[in-house]
Amino acid sequence: MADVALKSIIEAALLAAGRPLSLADLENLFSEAERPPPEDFQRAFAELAEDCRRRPVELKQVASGYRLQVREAFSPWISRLFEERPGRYSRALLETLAIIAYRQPTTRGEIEDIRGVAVSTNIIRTLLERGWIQAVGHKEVPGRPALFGTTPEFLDYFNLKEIGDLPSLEALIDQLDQPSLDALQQPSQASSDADPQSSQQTP
Amino acid sequence: MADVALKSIIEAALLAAGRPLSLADLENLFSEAERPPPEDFQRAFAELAEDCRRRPVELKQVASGYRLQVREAFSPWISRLFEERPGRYSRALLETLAIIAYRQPTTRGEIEDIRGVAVSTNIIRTLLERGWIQAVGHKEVPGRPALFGTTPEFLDYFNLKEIGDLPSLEALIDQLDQPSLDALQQPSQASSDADPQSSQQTP
Amino acid sequence: MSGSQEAAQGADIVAVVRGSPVTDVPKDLYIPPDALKVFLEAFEGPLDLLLYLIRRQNLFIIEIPIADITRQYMAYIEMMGELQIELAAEYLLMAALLAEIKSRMLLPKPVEASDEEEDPRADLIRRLQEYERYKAAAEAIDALPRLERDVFEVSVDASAIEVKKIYPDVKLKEVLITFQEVLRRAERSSSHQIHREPLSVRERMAGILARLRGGILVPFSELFQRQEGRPGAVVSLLALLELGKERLIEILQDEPLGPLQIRAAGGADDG
Repeated sequence: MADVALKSIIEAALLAAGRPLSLADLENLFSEAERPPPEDFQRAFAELAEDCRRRPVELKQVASGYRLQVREAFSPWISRLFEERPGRYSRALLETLAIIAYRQPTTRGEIEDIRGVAVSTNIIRTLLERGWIQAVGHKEVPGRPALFGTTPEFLDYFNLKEIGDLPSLEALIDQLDQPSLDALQQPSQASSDADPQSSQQTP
Repeated sequence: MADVALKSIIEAALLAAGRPLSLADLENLFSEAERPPPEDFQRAFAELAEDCRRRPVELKQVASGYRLQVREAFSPWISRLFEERPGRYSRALLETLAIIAYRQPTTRGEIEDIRGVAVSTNIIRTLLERGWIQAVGHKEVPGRPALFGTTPEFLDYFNLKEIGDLPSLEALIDQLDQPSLDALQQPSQASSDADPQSSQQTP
Repeated sequence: MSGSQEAAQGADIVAVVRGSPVTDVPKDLYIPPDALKVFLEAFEGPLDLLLYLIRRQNLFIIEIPIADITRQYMAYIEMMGELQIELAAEYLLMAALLAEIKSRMLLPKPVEASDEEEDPRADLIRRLQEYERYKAAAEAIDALPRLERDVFEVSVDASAIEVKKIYPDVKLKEVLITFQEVLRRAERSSSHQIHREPLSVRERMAGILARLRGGILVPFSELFQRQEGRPGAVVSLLALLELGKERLIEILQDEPLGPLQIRAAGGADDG
């Protein structure tokens, strides 16, 4: 034991455990006969914290003990490790978004009436998280359901100056008979279809 | 970026990921514009490996990429962290695994021919559950038995980069042809309970 | 791990029989009945047992003295039978094979085939060699430094790392196409009428409700923006009327001809 530094054993244990370790946990790495006294542990913690200054991790004391954690400064790179790249949005979500845009303020119940199927809580949450819709109030009916409307972020994302830039309901209904939707790429939406989103999108 | 060393970013990523990262994984921590060339990564790996020499971890390249791992020398303390000692594996399981590793792809029937006894379904299931073996196809004989091979997880677990890193069978045969080898005459050899590993394991 | 087991690990125990460790395999054939079962269970099968018998005599596999080995092997098998210990079929099969090899070796070789005739032991020797090779390979694998026992994967807390969420791209056209599909369905079922209020009125309705959040009272006049001009004022007015009609707002007036105040329906308790 003498030739292996206590701070190295502590570092090894914190790295291998993957959870915070209390002083007692660390003491239990040693048989009773070999267990260093508490002051040695304190000194080793100080040494380890000092070593970490040149490294991308830091020694933190949290409620349940000591742990090593990646420094926040490494977020720009490390966050990419954890990025989830979600697939495309479901059709149900896009329908819900469109109904909210055209029918705002509207409730989940009304959306369900129009779509003829239930709207999952997940869809509403995703749209709220994305910042495209907001609850603007409650409808005074039993249950007081939330009324949803679109946000300025919604307009920004789709490159609309105002909601009136969306094609009118009449225009959409008139085009129902046309099999092709090219007609939808009308001047008013030209901006959206020229897909400036892609440039706008950079995270 | 210039002020943060690549080796620190790699270290942070390997520590945060908790699994081996391939070179591609590490390259993806950077946007295309900022991505260092492969030779910089190679240099950073060398620097990191050098840094680790004074520390309880080592940089290891295994099948699925690079990983930092606690050095073997620390297992006497670290193994006490884990209540459950990882099960020692039975000889039957290890022999089955060895035959699959060295003869892959191979069928259960071939394993039974070599071992001279039936292979229990339990062993195959355990190996599959651990992710060490996988069915890689079927042999075109009556019954179309599954052909088994090892997985990258098997290599990762046994600290190997590729299957060629397994001890060579030829070397093993050469040893065996010397009947005077002490190890081979030991009665203990015949018994899994007296496996020398077992005593080695207790810190 | 119990204390007794730990203590026993020091010695080379072969088996534990009724609590007492057996530290050596008996040199001769006499094995206490209880130990015999444990002893045999320590083998992975007939090949393993044969290998043990051969190696115990410090012999090469290719020199296998078939008569001798067969005798020893049979003796074990018979003892097992006498003790009524159930034997795996493979052991009996091997006994039959050994007996056959032995008998073939005793037969006088036909003169004309003397050179061609394969040693009756050849096949068994090949199998023993192959099995021993994999037995050694298994031991080699077991000796490799392995995760969870010798080396340990590391991980550190990454909660300080801020994770950006990546969202899927959506084109307005996709939204409109799906909405058309909704309209098409609605038209078919025709039970749902989609009102044709101008969009800007609907949005203004939502905007006004957003301003009224928290149940605050807002003066009527503040809901009109001078810079929007006349069209804007019309939109706001229509929106207010529509909201009133749908009972989403309350329009209050303290006294006749006094200033109008607006608040969300449901009053001040509105979160």
